[in-house]
Amino acid sequence: MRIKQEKMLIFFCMLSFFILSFIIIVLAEPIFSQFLFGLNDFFSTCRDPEVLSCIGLTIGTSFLATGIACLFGIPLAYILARKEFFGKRMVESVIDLPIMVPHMVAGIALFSVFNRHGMIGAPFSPIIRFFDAIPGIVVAMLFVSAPFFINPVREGFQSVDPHLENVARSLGASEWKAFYKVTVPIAYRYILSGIGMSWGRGISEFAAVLLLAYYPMVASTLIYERFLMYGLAGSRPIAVLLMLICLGIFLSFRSVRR
Amino acid sequence: MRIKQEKMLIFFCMLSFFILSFIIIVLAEPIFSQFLFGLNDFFSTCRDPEVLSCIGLTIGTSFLATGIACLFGIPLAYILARKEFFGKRMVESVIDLPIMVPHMVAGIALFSVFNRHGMIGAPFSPIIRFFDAIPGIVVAMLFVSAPFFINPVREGFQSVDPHLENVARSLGASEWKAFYKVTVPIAYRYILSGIGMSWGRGISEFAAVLLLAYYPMVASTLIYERFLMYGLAGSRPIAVLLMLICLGIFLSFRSVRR
Amino acid sequence: MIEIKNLYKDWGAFSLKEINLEIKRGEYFVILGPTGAGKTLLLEMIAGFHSPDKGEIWIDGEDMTTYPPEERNVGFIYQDYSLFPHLNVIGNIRFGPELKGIFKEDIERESNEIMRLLGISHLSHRYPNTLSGGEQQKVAIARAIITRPSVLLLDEPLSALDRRTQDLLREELKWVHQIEELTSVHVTHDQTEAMILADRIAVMMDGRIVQVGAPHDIFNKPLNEDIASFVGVENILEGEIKGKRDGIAIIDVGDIELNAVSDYGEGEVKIFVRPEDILISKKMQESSARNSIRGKIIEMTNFGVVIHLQLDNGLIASVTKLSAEDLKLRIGEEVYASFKATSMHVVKKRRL
Amino acid sequence: MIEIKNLYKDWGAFSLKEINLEIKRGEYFVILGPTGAGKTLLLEMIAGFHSPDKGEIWIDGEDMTTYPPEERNVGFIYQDYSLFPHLNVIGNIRFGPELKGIFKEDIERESNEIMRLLGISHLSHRYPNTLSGGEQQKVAIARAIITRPSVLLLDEPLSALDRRTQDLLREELKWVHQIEELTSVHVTHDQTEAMILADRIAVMMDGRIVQVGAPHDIFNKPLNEDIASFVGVENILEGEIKGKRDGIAIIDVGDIELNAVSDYGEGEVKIFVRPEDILISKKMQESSARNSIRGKIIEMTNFGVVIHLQLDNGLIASVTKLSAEDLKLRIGEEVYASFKATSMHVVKKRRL
Repeated sequence: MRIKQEKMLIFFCMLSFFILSFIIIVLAEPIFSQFLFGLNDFFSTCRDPEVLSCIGLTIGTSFLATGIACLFGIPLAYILARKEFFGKRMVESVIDLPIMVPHMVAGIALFSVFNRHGMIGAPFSPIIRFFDAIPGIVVAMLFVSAPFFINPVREGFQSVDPHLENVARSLGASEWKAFYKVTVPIAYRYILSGIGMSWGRGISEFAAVLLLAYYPMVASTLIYERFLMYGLAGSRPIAVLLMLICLGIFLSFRSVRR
Repeated sequence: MRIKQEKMLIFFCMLSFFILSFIIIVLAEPIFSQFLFGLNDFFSTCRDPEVLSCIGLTIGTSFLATGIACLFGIPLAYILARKEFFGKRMVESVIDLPIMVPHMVAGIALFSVFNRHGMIGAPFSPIIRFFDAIPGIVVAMLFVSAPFFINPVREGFQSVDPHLENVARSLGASEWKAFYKVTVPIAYRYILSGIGMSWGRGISEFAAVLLLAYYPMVASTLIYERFLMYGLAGSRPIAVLLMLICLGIFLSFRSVRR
Repeated sequence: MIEIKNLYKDWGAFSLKEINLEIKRGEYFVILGPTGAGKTLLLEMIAGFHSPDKGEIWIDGEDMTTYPPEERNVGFIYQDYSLFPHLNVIGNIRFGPELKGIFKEDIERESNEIMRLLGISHLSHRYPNTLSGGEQQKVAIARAIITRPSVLLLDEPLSALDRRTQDLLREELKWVHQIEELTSVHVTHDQTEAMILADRIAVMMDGRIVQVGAPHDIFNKPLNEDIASFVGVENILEGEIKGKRDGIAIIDVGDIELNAVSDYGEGEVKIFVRPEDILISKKMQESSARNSIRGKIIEMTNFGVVIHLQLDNGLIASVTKLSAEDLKLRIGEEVYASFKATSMHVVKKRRL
Repeated sequence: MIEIKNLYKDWGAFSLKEINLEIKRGEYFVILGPTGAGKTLLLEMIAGFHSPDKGEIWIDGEDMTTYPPEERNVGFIYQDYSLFPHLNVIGNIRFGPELKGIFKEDIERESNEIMRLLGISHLSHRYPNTLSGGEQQKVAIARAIITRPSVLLLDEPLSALDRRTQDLLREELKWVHQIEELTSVHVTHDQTEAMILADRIAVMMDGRIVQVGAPHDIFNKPLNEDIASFVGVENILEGEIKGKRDGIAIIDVGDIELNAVSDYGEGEVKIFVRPEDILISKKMQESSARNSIRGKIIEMTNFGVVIHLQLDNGLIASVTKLSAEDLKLRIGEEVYASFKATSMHVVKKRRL
């Protein structure tokens, strides 16, 4: 006993189907091809110490970048969620900029600032080297992934009713205690989600790392080098392995989000 | 007559200041350096026909990719905003995947599918060439930018109360008319925002374009080539030019968003 | 005229079960029920926003069960006004006629006429977000009636307004209903609203229609205890019919005997008495048509216009401030609570 | 005890102007006012959630104007309950005492005692999102009073509840107030709630305290027309005092003379009469202490318990259904509206 006419929805479903298939095919085809026609290559890649150390480095540096984003981003997200101030919209725009700036441009900018003669690279050169070194990788990842952490965390803090903090204060909590005993535990799903997004974005980065710190090689750089040297056959196994790791991280963080 | 103790907020402001400065310095330093020490290089870059044609190609292909995302993404966004169905969460995850998959991995995947012997590249080879051609650039941009279009548009459709569509129907509108006379006009800010995000993300892409379609060169590839050939001095002017263009697009689209 | 035949719908938290209703042409019909009873779902199904699982909906003699909303010719007014935020008041009102391809001059004349009628002409170029709740609701009414719907469906149209505006708009609704000769179906959880507006009321609970009738019957003769307590019958006594005398039943309630009008023979019954039907006096007022029970006042709650008295025999009565002052009522005082045999409603006690 | 001295605050849409209040220890003090009057802002400033622009707040003899909320020892109850969603009922209730580093055994004993008192012991391990509105509000009360605050602040604590739960919780609030000997400040826009609960009421409008007094004074002797119409005085007559006879003022209202108690000499005045203070009868009831005005019924609106009568002379009276039936009132009928000289409140007319 359906009401007649749902033509629009059927048409919409068809159009939706195309774009979903496109995404699925692009991501699934390499996995299936690899498993069907190059399973041995894949397994030997999984045992290749260079591959494993590159992936380990990628995951580690990205995690470090996310840690730094936590330390500085949680306060910023909280201020944006709670306070109104002059220039707030500008601050919000600044946070979103790393998403909108082309990756290669971000790479040039980071290189320009952090190379041995750069504005930050030069004064720090006696203590810390960014160019072609792990700090360079971390800095590049931090730059591109910071907005992916700050935005969901801010949304999370916004979802916590300020009344709850007020009540906690009236019950005797200092502002610190109200923050870590009420606000943070209630918003923790958003914080986890921000960690996942930021971590994934850090692993994802290629252009900025390519320019600022080609060595030590992260997974993306390694895949590119193998692609240039051995073509698809040499690079796809690593790409598939990295994709599966990212999917794992993505799905496990997604599952905690509402 | 302030209430005592706002130490936490002051401390939070200090931490926030660090991460904001980091982003601002990285983006502002190349612009200032260029304008202070290389203004002539910058102006000659602005007149270099190769640079201009690459930037034109980037903007055009990204716009085309955004157009395709509109055509297929608006229906998908609408269905996700209005309907509950089995597997909805999975569809949502699929849409977010291109954000989470490392850019280089996406590049390998796109190359694997769209190269002359690939699953889609091979059957289409008599009609359309993707590898090292404009369609390849568009496909790469579409893949990475689709989620940036679909997510805000979906949020926009969700913000339109279904009651409004119901009322429009009861006043005599078919489902099509209710959609384009009520839903779309009310959600248009979100759609514009999605177009801006998706366009920006397309211009931004480097890794996938690098693998699938190094030629004809887009802006990012050109910057990379100039960086390899002439170093920072040869690449930064183009990077600064592209950054300013992206900032323009970003800010003008941001200004329409609530 | 609307006929709903044996309608079923399972819709997650809500479900409709075996709905049968007949709403007459020109009637102001109110569906009254607590939140979550499925009232809005039923209204939306009449409008065609959802398909039934089973059953039929006929409007003006035509089976419209499978018709899409745009072919049903119904007007719908939501509690949240649901004005199109991107159109001004005129744009909202003309939305319907413009879709139907009516001549521009006719649309203009009719919309001006309707805005004048509802007193919103001065708002014509304002946008919805600049209007007050009452103004928005008037625009929603104008937008709905300009298409000359055969049925006007109203989903809690007053509940988002403050009391003063409620009073004004309730009058407006009744008046529009009369001059436009509309068949109106109005859904609400507010008893007062239902009592004032309705020609007939259907009480809905848990997805079922549990009683249909004139307002007086619903409020004074509820079919069971659930309905009784929902419509504000605060005195529910248990008793047993002992016999009849001159057509008046003698009911044994604890240690006292009450006289009541009842169709039942002997057996256990429940008796419903509304607090405002109880008269409080200092002297006994016994007669065959009136029962009088002694009690001591144990609580007085001042609600402004009326004062609620809680007696130690379990009865609750409401009296005006004036009579409370005249009788010098105080807590602890002995009074007589009397009520007519006709203002008692007797129902058979259900076996559990 | 709370003293608020000359408090000012500009806060965007709201602002407080020259607030002076003195709330006595153990008092149940209600701040009554329409939405947007700034009531909540005032309450939040007493709690220390906002700083004043000017003025002082003293609690129990100490100037707390610059103290942070956690050092003021106030309990705060919001309309939306504001339970911590990540803690169960016990966790919510023990939140305060645990912060203060009280012995675990003492906390356990006290929280069990309070849950028993409020009848929520069986809910102790449930999470807030599984509780009904009334249950959540009880937990919020328990959480606030376990810390033994010197002042309990309540921000519209009943307005998000249905009527039945409102009645129950209102009793609960009054009772907790009494047994805990709390000083309570309760903010509401509901006159009935204010009348039932308050020891004293402050009426707040547009960021100012416009009248402070006992409930009876507020509702029967409003200082001006705005307050009168807000507290439900529906009859506002204009007249002129002609002279006095035995201490009773003779007021000329249109063509008739009324007797009223008034302190004013001659001059133009406004007279406020509540609709429930008007007695409707068929015969004239004149005396020096009572005024009687003839009028024709032009409208009768049935509100269930009471019926509102609109007379052609402009008066509005509310009568019970019972007396309307006894008097056989019908639209078009001539009746006498009479009211005592003492139930009229006379104020000087303000010059515009």
